[in-house]
Amino acid sequence: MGLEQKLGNMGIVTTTLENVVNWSRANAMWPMLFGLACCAIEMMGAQASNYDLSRFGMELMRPSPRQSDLMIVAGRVSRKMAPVLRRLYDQMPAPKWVVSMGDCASCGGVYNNYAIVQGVDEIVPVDVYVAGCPPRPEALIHGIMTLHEKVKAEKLKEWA
Amino acid sequence: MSLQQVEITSEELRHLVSNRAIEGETVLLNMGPQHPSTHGVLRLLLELDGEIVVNCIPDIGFLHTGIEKNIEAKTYEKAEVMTDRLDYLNTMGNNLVYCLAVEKLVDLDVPARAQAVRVIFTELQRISSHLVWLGTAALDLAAMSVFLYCFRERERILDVMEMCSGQRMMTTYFRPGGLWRDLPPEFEDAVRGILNDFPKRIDEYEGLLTNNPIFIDRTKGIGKLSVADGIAWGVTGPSLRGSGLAYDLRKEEPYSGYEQYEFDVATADGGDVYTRYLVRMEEMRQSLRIVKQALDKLPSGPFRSNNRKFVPPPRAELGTSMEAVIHHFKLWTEGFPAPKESVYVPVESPRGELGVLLEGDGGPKPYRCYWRTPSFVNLQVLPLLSKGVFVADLVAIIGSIDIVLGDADR
Amino acid sequence: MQLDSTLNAIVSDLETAFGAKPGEFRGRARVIVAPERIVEVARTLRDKHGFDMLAALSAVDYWPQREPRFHVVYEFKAVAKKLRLEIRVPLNGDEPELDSVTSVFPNANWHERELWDMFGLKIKNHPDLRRILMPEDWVGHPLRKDYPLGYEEVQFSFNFEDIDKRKPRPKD
Amino acid sequence: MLQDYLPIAVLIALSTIFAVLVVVIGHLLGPKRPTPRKTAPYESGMKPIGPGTRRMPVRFYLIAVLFILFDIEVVFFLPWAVVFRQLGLFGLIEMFVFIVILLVGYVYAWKKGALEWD
Repeated sequence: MGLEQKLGNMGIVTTTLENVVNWSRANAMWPMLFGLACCAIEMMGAQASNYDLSRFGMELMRPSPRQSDLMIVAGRVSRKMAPVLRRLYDQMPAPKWVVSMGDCASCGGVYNNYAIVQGVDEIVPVDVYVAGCPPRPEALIHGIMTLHEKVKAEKLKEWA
Repeated sequence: MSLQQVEITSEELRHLVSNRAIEGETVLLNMGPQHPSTHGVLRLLLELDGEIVVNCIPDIGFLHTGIEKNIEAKTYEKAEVMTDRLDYLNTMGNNLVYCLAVEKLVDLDVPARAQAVRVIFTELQRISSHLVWLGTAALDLAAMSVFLYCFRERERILDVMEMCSGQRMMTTYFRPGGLWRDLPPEFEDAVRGILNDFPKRIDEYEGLLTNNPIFIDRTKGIGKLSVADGIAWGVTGPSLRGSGLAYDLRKEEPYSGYEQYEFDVATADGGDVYTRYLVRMEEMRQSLRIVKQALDKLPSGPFRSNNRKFVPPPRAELGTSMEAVIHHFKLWTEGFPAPKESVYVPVESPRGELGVLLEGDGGPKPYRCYWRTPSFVNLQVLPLLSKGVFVADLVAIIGSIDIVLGDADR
Repeated sequence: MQLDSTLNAIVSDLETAFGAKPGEFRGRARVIVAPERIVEVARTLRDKHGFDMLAALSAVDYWPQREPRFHVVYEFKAVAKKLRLEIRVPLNGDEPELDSVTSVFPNANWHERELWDMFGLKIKNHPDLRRILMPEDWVGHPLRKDYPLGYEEVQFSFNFEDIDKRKPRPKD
Repeated sequence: MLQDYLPIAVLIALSTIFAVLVVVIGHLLGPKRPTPRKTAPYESGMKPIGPGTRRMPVRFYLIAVLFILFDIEVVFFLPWAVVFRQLGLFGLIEMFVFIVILLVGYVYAWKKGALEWD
């Protein structure tokens, strides 16, 4: 936030503020409704009643990038989809994170050919890779929990 | 006078869009790849006059994975992994049609038990695919609770699949010549549990939606598809059966032992979104009937043919017989050669006719494997159905023709 | 699919009318038709013989073999009579031409766009011949046999560094 | 008599102050980095065709006006419903007349086809 830049590091005050801000960011992270392929069905399974992503503050899957903080790339990204994915990432507001769900998004997975981008980290900076083809809903939730740890350890300056 | 010059992004679209759009009277809008109700990455270039859809140009290819090219680079047994990800709601159906094509190409026999288990799993997969369709289609029409109910039920079917093949969705459980492994002992009562719970569940969904006035207003008389148009445009599956034609490949060209089970083909005439919904709900009940009959008459016996030229021997034999080791080694390293022949095998997937044109060239790798996928063909009807319709109804129509983009883009 | 009686009659009728050669090609009964006669064959099949659905339309590339390099495969289905017929059209050379059957079967529109996109077969008088599966500015036709698979070397520990240098990074 | 309206005044003041405070602090302190790609209009991931703010047909405006009109009518119901008991028959007739007047307007709009879309 701008306040820290002006006041600099004030020990107790800013760290507690940092914890509060990171805690609120981690626990109210709205994913973007961005299902591509088979992993999207497992993501919907994770969102639905059995595995229930809303226990982790992800009640809403916001379709528009303006209101979402987390982009879960669920599925294989083809060459034709790459610029769309990059534009959606750019249109998301500042504190944003990317979870690349599934092998196809993380490294091209089963498809090593002309049509698939070999790993989404060629297009967008990825925070957490979730392995599996498709990863079980528990694996996705585990990936999201690791993302929460990462967010809780972030410094405010990163997004300031 | 031209209100304002609308600059069309790609020049080729100019002849597709009416000149009202170019003068700026109608709005050109992308209902694009990232949209909550396009059931995947389908892009529709809509020409809107206010809320009315004047013209709708589908643009697919955002999920093109080059599966057909990749299959040509793998041996017959290994290429089956590719087939799971095509229509990711009907993975068992893709495996089935690929195995049937390979078996027809190398004319490999399949034991009766394997055929019956294949029928059971394909029908269970059909129910789970219809559940996902029902969930998302009702979600598009704002029936949130149906989505949660459907996925709760679907988990039970995924548990059965995981119990047998170890994977919830991408099972690759069928192999050319039969099954990968035999059924575990708990399979029987797990499927029995599903069989006597599901009819009540389907009544629950029908209670929620069938006589719901809002649902009826949103779906009745919208997206009319006549039988003649359906056949001319090659539409198959529930979308065509919703228009009143009882055309079901499981009855027309029975495969994998379907002729032993009696079930009736769910049809309803009217051809709009509502009848397609009724057809799919009825189809779920029929699938339950088939699974019940197949489970009652499940024959015992080998689960995979022991034709050593194509089917690797069971591991127990490797310790004892030398030929088994030779077969095992040859099959897993190089694969079995297929004759220079081509076969076309159509199968009834939850979306329509799913066909594989498989061509061998004497080598261990498929020379050409063309997938005739129903979503690719059924999607062509969208512009025809969506002339002069509200945008909200277009959402209902997309939901009713039940497209899966992995299926359409291959 | 052996030729049963009704199919025999249809095939022989095609043979007399359009010089189509029924042939055992790779173990299956099918009809080979010359490229310029395909539209009339499709029309008579639909009107005269009741093949009212074009189930599938695709192509096969026999690359080193120059003379008929491509085979365009038409799968016709008579819904009422429960009959299936496969028609193959051999095309020569690298940039072959083919007439479009969208006038007879409207659902051939996307199939033929896919033929152009994947095999580079130019389809004459097609309503709007654009790429359907690949991006608009893609070069080359992927499903041709001489088109590489686009295989990227897999990153293991021994070749991690030099691949890491070449790996494209997201530019902010 | 004015005393018992004090809590409502305090409530209104606090809520407006809080709302204004949040917006102003967010505006002042929040980092603003408008890149051209971020501020481009969002059209489900594709390059937008034409400008973001385009000419909208007049029917949208017509529907909006009709909605506001009948929404205000409902707003007048609320205070009436609170004191409905004390007003007795007079209140009922008064509100009935009010509703009939607006009903005439509604039927007129309906017959003129303002509610039909095309």
